[in-house]
Amino acid sequence: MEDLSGVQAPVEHKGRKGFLPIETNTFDRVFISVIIWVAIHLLWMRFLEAYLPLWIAGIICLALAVWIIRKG
Amino acid sequence: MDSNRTGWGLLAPTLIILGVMGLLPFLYVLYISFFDWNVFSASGQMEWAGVNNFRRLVFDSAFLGSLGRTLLFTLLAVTSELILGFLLASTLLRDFPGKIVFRTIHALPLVIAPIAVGATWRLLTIPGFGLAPYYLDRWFDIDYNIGRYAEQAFFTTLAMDIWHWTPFVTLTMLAGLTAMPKEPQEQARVDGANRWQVLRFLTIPMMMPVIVTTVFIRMMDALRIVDEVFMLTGGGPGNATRYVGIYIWRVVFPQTDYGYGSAMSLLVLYFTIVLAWLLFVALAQVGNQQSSS
Amino acid sequence: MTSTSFRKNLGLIATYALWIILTVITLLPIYWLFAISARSRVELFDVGNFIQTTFYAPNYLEPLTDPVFQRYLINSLIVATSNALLVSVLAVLATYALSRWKLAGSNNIFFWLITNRMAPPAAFALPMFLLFTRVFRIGQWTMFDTRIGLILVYCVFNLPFAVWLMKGIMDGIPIELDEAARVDGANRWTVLVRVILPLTAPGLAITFILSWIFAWNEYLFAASLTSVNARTITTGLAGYISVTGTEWGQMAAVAMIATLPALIFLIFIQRYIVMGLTFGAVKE
Amino acid sequence: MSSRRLLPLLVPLMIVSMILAACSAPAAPAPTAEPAAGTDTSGGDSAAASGDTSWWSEAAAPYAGVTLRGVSESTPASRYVEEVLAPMFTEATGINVEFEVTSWDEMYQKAIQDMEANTGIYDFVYIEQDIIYTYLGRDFLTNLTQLMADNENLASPDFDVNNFTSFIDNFKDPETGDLYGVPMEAFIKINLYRTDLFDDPDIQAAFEAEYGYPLSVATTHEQYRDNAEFFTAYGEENDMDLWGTTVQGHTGHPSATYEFVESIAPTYGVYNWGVNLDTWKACVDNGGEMNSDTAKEALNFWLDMLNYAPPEATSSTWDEVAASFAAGRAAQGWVYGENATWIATDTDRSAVVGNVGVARSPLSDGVLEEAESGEGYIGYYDGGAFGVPHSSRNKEAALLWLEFIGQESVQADWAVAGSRIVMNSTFDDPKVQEADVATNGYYTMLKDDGPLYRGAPPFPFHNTLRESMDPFFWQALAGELTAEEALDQACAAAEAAMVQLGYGE
Repeated sequence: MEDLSGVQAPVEHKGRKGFLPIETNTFDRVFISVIIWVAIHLLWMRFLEAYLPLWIAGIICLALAVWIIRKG
Repeated sequence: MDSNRTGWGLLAPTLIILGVMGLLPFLYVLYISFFDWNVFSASGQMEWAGVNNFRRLVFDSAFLGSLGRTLLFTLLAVTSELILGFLLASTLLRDFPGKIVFRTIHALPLVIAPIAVGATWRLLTIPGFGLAPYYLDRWFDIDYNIGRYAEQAFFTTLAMDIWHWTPFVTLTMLAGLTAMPKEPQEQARVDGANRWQVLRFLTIPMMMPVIVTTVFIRMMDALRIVDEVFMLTGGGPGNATRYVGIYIWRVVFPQTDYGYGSAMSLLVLYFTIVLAWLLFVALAQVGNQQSSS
Repeated sequence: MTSTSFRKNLGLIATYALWIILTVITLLPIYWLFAISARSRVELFDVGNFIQTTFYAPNYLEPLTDPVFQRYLINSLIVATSNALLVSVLAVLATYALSRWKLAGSNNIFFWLITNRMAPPAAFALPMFLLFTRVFRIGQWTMFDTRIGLILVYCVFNLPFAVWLMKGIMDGIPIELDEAARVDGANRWTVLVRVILPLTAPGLAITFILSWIFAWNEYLFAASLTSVNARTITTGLAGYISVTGTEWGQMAAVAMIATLPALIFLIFIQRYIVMGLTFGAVKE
Repeated sequence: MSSRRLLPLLVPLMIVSMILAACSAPAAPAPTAEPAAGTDTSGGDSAAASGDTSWWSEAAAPYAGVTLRGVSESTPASRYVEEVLAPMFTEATGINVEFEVTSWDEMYQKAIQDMEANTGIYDFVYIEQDIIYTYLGRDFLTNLTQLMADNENLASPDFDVNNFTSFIDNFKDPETGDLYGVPMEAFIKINLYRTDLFDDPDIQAAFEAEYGYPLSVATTHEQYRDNAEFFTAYGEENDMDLWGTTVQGHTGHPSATYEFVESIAPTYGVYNWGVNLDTWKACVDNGGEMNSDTAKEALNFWLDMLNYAPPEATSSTWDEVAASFAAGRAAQGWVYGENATWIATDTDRSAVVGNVGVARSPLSDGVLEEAESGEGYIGYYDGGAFGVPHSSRNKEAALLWLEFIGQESVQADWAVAGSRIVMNSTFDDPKVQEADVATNGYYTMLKDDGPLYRGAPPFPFHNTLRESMDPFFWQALAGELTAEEALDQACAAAEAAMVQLGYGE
């Protein structure tokens, strides 16, 4: 006979509330970082790469990602 | 702990199949999006290209135009289907003789293969032996030719999508409306709220999860429409109905530009996921509000 | 008194009018498809004849008596049915797990499952092709041009949909029912089969039906991952758009034949559709 | 209790059994298609008496039971192979042939994918004449000459390269002369016209009264335009569904580009799509011709023809053009020759049986001389061959199969069924002569005028180039661009595409 404690109501979003407007868990914050990372790189290539090389965008995104994952 | 293992066990077959059939190809597409790979190229080899494919993509006005058209198409199609579906579902709430027959006929287009839907509409709209051009010309003197006029072609694809998918929305709305508890509405009517207020402040908020879900599903499918439009117009006239699905198809198959086509797919997938994620978050918010209220 | 009944009648008349118009709009393209399918090629351009009085049988007989075409039909039937069965069962198991266990990151898993349906299919045909021909092989046997291959590929877009549909329904079933059964001494399997399954039956039915329809109707993967043995009827349909005569009449006939099974299916099960499509979102 | 235990076991069991049922080999191992009872192939049986069957069974003995798999476009010629020749071959050799006949786009996609990925699914593929340069450049094909030399016992006495028309040269390596494909289909794009209309004395009189010169099949573009205008007006006056010309102008399909670059531009003296084959440039400024004044004149002429074409012209690919003409909706038009026979003879599908004439396309001054001297050409010599992919695992058996379809004795019936001729001797066959009379001389024209036509230019990147130009022709046909704008933009896009591929940098 299995343990009944495994049975429970559907899990509500279990995360924490940081500066982002929604509750997030670690995976959510990684996901958001990746989405932003892609968006910034694409826009950078379109509008800024003529003046500033792409690796700057990489650094900005990395910083952003760390911030989001730790504080978001 | 043990019971968690059972949980994972139940989930495992799904995860394995989707991992192999969904994730693996995705990773492969991601991989080749960083290469120049074209059967017709001078070297013919797969060559590392870095982010060049994506760089080419953000300056490709034809592709971005196609993406824009697809978004417009999706917006118009999903909105019209939603409104129509909601209206139709509310007329089906009460009983009237013949309701079942009407509903069944209404659901017919749902089961027709997209490629057959395209063929059906082509037969309907093709100049020469199509019904629509013939009678529009005869009765209203309208020159209807989707091979020639961009707007007509665009709206014809829209009409086709609405014809094909409104039944789906009607059915989900009907299911939602039927399952909805009736007491709050009756109470509100007793309290003197008018029809519009009941709709605005009770029905729609309560239906929100169904609406968001339906929008979610329709949006996903409308963004990747290919078969129907390909059969109907081939993407023409000019670029008018060359939605991203068709655009990518042309790049990947006739042009065999695998690297570039993969990059395009990823961008479209990116847009879809972001849109879907926003909806998903919205849905979760709605759910939380409802359960907390 | 009379005015309300008048208004009621008016409403009824309006409803009727609306639905009659809708029915005409829905049926018109299908009728025209039928009319074209009943015409020989020389009659095609005779648009003025709206009412179809003749019936050019060869359009139907030629495909129906062609052994190749019969094989397509059988393939379609097997693939669609197996896929729908597989998807329904997996979806029940998966959603039961997602809904009743506290699994780490279950929300993220759920979202990832759904994203599988979003990819534009064209670019994914090539990786699938390579997987099928090179990776999934045992000696001479490859997954290319087999029905099992198609069945598994269709899971990619049917499973997410099914999981989505069933998840809501699962969540809607009160946990107390599980617990009550468990107290009575039932084990997990029995709870699933005896308690959960009957309650999800309408949802399961609609999952099965929609998966079946999607699988029956799929074209692109069927075209690129099969060659001779496992071709389905939608690829047969595309074959009629050929040089030296888009065989419009035959194409229409094939479209009618391809639609018919799905149609019959729909009529039999249509009452479940409404019961099952709630996505469990409206909780009673 | 036991039933409770059973249920959870049953469910997975059911799935497994379903899957097993699905993946087990198809019940009937590729039912050998009966020679179709259709009208097209009724002559099949007589060809069975051909060849020395004992040679075939002897040569094929080591390969009996092998299954060859191939892919081709669903044309009448391919259907004939599938329905008649493949069963004949299986009977003679014991080698099975599984033949996938599919749409044009899909055929390319699958053959290229197979050869590029080196998967070895196909043992023979259809090589459309215009793609051969890509395949040769990428070493996609097996050298048949070499293969025959290596396996002398497989060289059929009935197969001789010299039997073929000059069309086979398209499938030889230009440098070594080695053969890479056995032609199975060849035809030219011709000008069809309605003899009943052009020979009608009343119509002739009306035409002369209006234009001041006698009505005849057009030899110049001006005359073609006058004819088109006249018959469109004539159709309108008499309330007939009749227009002056066909236009293969689908605004979302590659066929539109093909009609212009292959059938219209050459008649104005713009060859090779206007691309400079030495520098891989297309614009006038860079030494190309795609947007030259002559090319623009040609495009303007073609776009003007839309005014005299039936309304379905902008939805017409090569299929619908033939269908329109067969329905009697056009007085004249450019139609691929593979359609000539059925339009002229099949009463089930054509309303103009007995009234079909064939002619050369109208030409600008000097073009005919250039074509005769070999400098230019007047239109497209289309067709294809079967070749063996480098990845095939049954090359020897595939060679036998190609030799089988390359026998002289099977050609005549095939020619009548598919309006295609690949051997000189076929022209003299009584059946072909008969069909020649019915089509008012299509086969004679193919024989006599053939040398004036030419295959596609030797682009190793054929599809990509065409795809890059397509949108501009579609927009021009839809009236969104003028001829001048369309060609200026098309040549720029073509150059960009070629540079992207590594040509003409």
